[in-house]
Amino acid sequence: MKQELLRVDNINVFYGGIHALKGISFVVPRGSIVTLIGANGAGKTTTLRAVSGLISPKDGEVFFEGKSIVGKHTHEICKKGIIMVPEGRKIFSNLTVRENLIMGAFALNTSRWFEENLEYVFSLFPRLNERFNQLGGTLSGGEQQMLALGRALMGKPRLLMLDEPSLGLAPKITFMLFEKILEIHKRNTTILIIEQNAKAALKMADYGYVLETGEIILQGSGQELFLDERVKKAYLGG
Amino acid sequence: MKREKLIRNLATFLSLLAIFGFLKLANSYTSAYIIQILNITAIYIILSTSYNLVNGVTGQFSLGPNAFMAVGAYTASLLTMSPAEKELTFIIEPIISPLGKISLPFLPSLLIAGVVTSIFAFFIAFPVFRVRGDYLAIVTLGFGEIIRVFATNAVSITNGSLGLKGINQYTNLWWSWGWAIFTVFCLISLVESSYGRAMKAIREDETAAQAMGINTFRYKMLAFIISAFFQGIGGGLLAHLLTTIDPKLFSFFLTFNLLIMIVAGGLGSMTGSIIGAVIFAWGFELLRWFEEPHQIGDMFIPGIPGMRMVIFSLLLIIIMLFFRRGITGRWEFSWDWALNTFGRRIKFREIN
Amino acid sequence: MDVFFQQLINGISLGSLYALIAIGYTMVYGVLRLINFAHGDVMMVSTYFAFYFITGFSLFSFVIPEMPWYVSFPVAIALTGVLGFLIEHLAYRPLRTAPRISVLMTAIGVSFLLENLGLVIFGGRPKGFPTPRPFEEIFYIKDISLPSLSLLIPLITLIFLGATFYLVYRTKSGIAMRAISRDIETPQLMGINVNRIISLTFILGSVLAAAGGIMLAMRYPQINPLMGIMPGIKAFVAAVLGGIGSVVGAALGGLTLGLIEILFVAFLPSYAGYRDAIAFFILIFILLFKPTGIIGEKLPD
Amino acid sequence: MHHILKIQDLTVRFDALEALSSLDIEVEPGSIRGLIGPNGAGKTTVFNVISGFIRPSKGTISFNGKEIANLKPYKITSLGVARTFQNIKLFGDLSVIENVMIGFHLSYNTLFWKPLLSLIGFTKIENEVYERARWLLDRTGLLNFIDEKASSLPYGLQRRLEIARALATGPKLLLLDESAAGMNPTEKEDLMKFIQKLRDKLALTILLIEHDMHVVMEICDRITVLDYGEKIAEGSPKEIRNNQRVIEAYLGETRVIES
Amino acid sequence: RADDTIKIGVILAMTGGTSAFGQQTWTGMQIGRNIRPTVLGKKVELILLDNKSDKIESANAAQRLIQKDKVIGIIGDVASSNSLAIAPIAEDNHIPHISPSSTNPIVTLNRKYVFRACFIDPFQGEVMAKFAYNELKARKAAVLTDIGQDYSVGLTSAFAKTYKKLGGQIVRQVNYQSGDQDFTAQLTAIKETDPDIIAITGYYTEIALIARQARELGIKATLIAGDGAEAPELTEIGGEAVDGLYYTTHFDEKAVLTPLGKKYVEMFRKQNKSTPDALGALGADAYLIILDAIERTSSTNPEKIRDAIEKTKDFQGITGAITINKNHDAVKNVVIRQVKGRDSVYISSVNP
Ligand SMILES: Nc1ncnc2c1ncn2[C@@H]1O[C@H](COP(=O)(O)OP(=O)(O)OP(=O)(O)O)[C@@H](O)[C@H]1O
Ligand SMILES: Nc1ncnc2c1ncn2[C@@H]1O[C@H](COP(=O)(O)OP(=O)(O)OP(=O)(O)O)[C@@H](O)[C@H]1O
Ligand SMILES: [Mg+2]
Ligand SMILES: [Mg+2]
Repeated sequence: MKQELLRVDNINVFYGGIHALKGISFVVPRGSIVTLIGANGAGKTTTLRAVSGLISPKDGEVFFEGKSIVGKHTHEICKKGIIMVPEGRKIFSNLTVRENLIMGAFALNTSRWFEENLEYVFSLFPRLNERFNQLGGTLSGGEQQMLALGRALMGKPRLLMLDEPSLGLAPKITFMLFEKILEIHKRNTTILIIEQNAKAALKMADYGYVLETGEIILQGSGQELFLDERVKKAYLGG
Repeated sequence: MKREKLIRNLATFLSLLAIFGFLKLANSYTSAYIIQILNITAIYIILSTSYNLVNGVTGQFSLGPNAFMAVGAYTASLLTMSPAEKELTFIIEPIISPLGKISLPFLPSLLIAGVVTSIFAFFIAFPVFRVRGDYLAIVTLGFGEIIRVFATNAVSITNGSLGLKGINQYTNLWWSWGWAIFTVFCLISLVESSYGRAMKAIREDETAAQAMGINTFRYKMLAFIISAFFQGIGGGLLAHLLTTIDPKLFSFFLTFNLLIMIVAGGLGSMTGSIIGAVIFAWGFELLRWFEEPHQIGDMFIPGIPGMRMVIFSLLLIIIMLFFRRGITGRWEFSWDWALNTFGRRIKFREIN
Repeated sequence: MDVFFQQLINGISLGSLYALIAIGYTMVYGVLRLINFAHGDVMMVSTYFAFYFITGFSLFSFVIPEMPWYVSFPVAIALTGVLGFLIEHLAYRPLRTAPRISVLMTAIGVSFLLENLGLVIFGGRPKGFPTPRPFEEIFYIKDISLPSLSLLIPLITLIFLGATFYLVYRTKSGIAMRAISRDIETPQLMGINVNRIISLTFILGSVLAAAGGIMLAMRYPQINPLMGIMPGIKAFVAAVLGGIGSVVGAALGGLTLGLIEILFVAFLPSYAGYRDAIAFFILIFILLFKPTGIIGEKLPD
Repeated sequence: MHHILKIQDLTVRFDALEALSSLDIEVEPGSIRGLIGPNGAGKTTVFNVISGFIRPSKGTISFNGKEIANLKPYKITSLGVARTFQNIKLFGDLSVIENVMIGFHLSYNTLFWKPLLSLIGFTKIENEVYERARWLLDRTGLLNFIDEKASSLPYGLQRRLEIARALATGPKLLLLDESAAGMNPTEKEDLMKFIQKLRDKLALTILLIEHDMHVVMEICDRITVLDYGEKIAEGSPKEIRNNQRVIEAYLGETRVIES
Repeated sequence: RADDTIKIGVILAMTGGTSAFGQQTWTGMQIGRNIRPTVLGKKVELILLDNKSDKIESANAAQRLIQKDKVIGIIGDVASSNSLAIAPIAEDNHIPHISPSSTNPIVTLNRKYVFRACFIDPFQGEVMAKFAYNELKARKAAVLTDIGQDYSVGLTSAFAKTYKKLGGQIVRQVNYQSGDQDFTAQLTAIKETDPDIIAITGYYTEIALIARQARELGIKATLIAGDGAEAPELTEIGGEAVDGLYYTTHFDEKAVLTPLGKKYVEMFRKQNKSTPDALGALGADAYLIILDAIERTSSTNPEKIRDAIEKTKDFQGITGAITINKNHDAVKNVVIRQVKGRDSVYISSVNP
């Protein structure tokens, strides 16, 4: 078995009185692509937020490379190499594209890496190069999504967590994106992805988990889940 | 459904009766000191709830109620003061001609004050609502200062920094609480109507509100004018309680006080504004304890003048740290809530 | 003509002072979107620090001797930086995720606290600020008087403006400051220690306030616990006039405000009582045409 | 033929950037029109102009024969154009039902002194608004969340709430900006059925922006394709699917993935 | 216990905009009390309530002192605006009220129970004008008025009237507001007219800064001010710039000094290590006037005390021989002094 990079152990998360995650446990092996699927409100986003430290679970544990990271500050967790692309873009609307990308590389100290990575991001999304000095807030929805992804890549992630990365992207770009994700993965980055385009996600993924109202109800390799009747019916659109 | 409404109306009626009874008792059995604070409380309630309409409900961060109060207070006072009193008071420059001769009873003066204030609000609304957010804050603060500076300089209308004196003390518990109850009644009806919802929508997201077909300017204006009307009335009541006014009374510290009432009470909640007003009116008097000398056992602690304000500032910070959304949050008192909370026992008895 | 030049110099001197204070104001605003009502009061405290170091004092049984200005001023400025750090840490940090208005409220609370503690500790009576000799020099060109401070203040303002501009627009921490102003969560996902950046901002803002305060105290050598209120408001006006959040805007706004005030009184001396109103009239007038200030950023929503 | 929406020679400039260049679009009443194109093509800008949030630099837009190009957004809404936003704009701090009740603003706008005078009368109106809002929430599958704060809903449900709210304004033309984003295929299926039902039952005309080709091809009667602010193609789904320019600019090799 | 203490209420601004003046007054008043801590064999207790420099609080405090603390008299405030809020309450409750230093004529106007321990502006302004015209031989005067202070507005009006009557010319009259720090614009405008003297009718807080900026601009005209100039801070802030400034005030050590005055100066020096100021001395006088009245009527009945205060004649107070006239103002000598170095020297006295 592959070595595990991230292990989430029985975490419970509450929003006030709402029990959003009910004892979720899963594992992301090093060098793999793992996907979480589930209906709206199942708790996918909440799971990622709990890992990245944006919310703290009431109980349970999260281990990254064998060390507990529960209760650590988000920026510390990020410095360990866990980078998340948040749901709904969340780009800095008052900063230019360039400055947004600089922020993505905030935790890194070498400017050499910055230049190199910038080239990489531009090759992925040439549109960002065209809009280099435009304010983030005036980009189109899709351009913002590209920026959000590019920004995360600037930080040299070891575990990249993507919350619906294809949201609002044109089919051509979406297709390219998935290819690029595979490419990023080949560069030895582990990936945890939430994707509404479950078909594509399961095709890419080594392993998948299905969430329903805060619980994991099903898991298996990407292939297994893809062929599972229940999954087909509920999430792949018949 | 129908029965519930009956209960609600009955409850409203009974509590009005209770307030009436309480005021009646207060009027005859308590000291003038208590009556003074009760009057101030009522005026603060008028001011804070109407301020809350603009800042809390409509979400427009205005810092200008001191301007409205000033307009209201001066208008009402100049209308009720007797020509003789005016002539005596205006010693630097005589008062301009028609104003010097007019003298009206209290109620018409107050109403005119409210209307004049609303008209003033109508005109300043155009520049004010061209800007948003913190820009709006500074523009309204600016109008407050302009009015104050105007009151200081326009000696033949306001008597400048000498101020007005000898205003009849018409304000009593009936006037102040009558207006307070009327104000709260109007504002709550407004907030719970489609108008109130439109105002809340503007607070939450102006763009989306427009997309809902809401003429945002019109509603902001409406909130502003209604709020100004009551602030004008409040200013008039205050003037006829203190019997003297001058420009210093209407500095932006007055606005800050109102802001503290509505935010510490719970911005957006009328209940919060009322609670804020009550606490503010009584709290300052209670805090005097910190300035009095005390004998604790053998130790004599002399009073330190100024401590009250230090404690007050600390309390304000602490309240905000522990109740981030103010004391009530956005919670609103309602009879349904009261019946649900306290009514269970009653229902139980009914069944038996 | 002489009169006009004299008034121009008066205006530039006053305007630069407003600008200096406004830069600190706008910096804090730029990060937290917080109208920091306590800014003027922090400035006030800095002048008392400077005052006590220059004149010497005794605290409990420690006696601190008089110190020359080139020691006192840096120490006072540093202490004010610490004060800014403490205020942020104790009063604003716990409200990081609270509504903006709540933070504003604690800012008002802090402002009241500093003023009233000042009244209790220092007393309400003003103190004469002992302006050091080198700053008291006055030069004359024909009939125009040029107090050395009138020259020094614009210079210092320029230096601070340059430094702040560089920091906010050219360094990573500066970009982070602007990122934080819109969204406090996402920057953390980039590995930015948000609290650290905010502390830094407050320290710098307070240092700017202190520099402004000491200049103010030397130019108008009278200090009292309420002296921060009006300059605070004026700095706020200046910052908004220029476009709040913009460092250069604040400097421009301050200068404009100072010049307008002085020129208004100069040309209409008998209406000098309307001076404060004029500042606001101009502000409202300018905002009518440019609703986001002279060089305010457009806020996409 | 009568067109409910007629856009002519529409041009929008942002400083140096020409986001839309003399665009012509005509939409038949009762149809579902798809608006697609690469990211940044100007689709949302079209919506922004129709709904009045951006003034065109040039050109005309007529809705039901009335020129609306320079009207205020609230006016346009009151004429019967409703929209959703790509980056969701709900009244976050208000409850789900309140969000929808605000949508009914136009149809229940009493004179303001009326509620002041008669608490009784206005409660009646309130009840009616409440019931209609409930009905809409029921249709959109949000009934379980009625008292929840809008901002606490998960992403997908927020999108649905936006549609419900837009419907509450009583539109004749509905503009949906990527409403299916953030939904999984099953949910998208439901949404598609819902949109079709709306068109049939309420005789709505719908203009929708969507990047999911499955959705677009399935429910749209006609599709307009934009690229760099210009119309590069228009036609039935079938025509568009096989249009070489569209494939080049927009679809790419998607079809490979789809199959 | 209640029987052997006499309670006098004090309402002063210990916080807020005018706290400097309130604190000065309180310091002096306490020294006054230390000089005469008892009357009729009973201990006198001063109950100080802070009014935050605010009218509403002043009224609340007055009610509280009368109703709760049962004081037999009230002293306060410096600012006329606040004294005006206290006065009607004292009047209604038949409690004597002395303002130590509110010079606005309308404070005592038509009031039976309200007095002041100072002269009013017209007299002082007259003295200033006469001194400027006759002694200083100044023919062209410029005037700077603090438009926000009724004291300053009144003084300017009186000064200008007399000065013009004497044949002098007011070449420029400009305004400022208390709290301003920059006066260069006004002063540059004044410089152009090249006056012989500049009269500054505000308080020392601004006078010192005005003097400095005037000298910086190269203005050489003689400066003259009212009693608002008297405070050690004037020279502390003004430094060399105020050297040579003339001002009118209430007393001087070198002029004939009453025994109380001598004692006061001595105690003040010992306690504060600085020169006594006018506000403090007036505070002490207000206190001593009440005590004198109590002694003369041998009663603690407020009505009787009022009558006795009204009959005060040639009371040898701290600031000289005080007589209360029919308008309830204190009538006493005006002293003219000049700043020399860090101190002031006696120039002359003018009898009313
Ligand atoms: N801030 C919040 N306050 C209260 N409840 C919340 C909050 N955020 C999420 N929830 C609740 O937690 C549950 C899980 O939400 P989450 O956003 O994780 O779902 P999701 O699986 O990401 O859905 P989607 O696919 O729509 O994005 C939902 O029931 C939601 O209502
Ligand atoms: N306010 C603005 N200022 C400057 N440029 C803008 C502004 N709004 C939009 N743009 C630019 O106009 C172009 C069209 O934007 P629009 O939002 O219409 O794209 P879109 O077709 O909706 O794309 P997407 O599918 O990615 O949402 C984009 O390149 C965008 O950067
Ligand atoms: Mg989600
Ligand atoms: Mg778009």
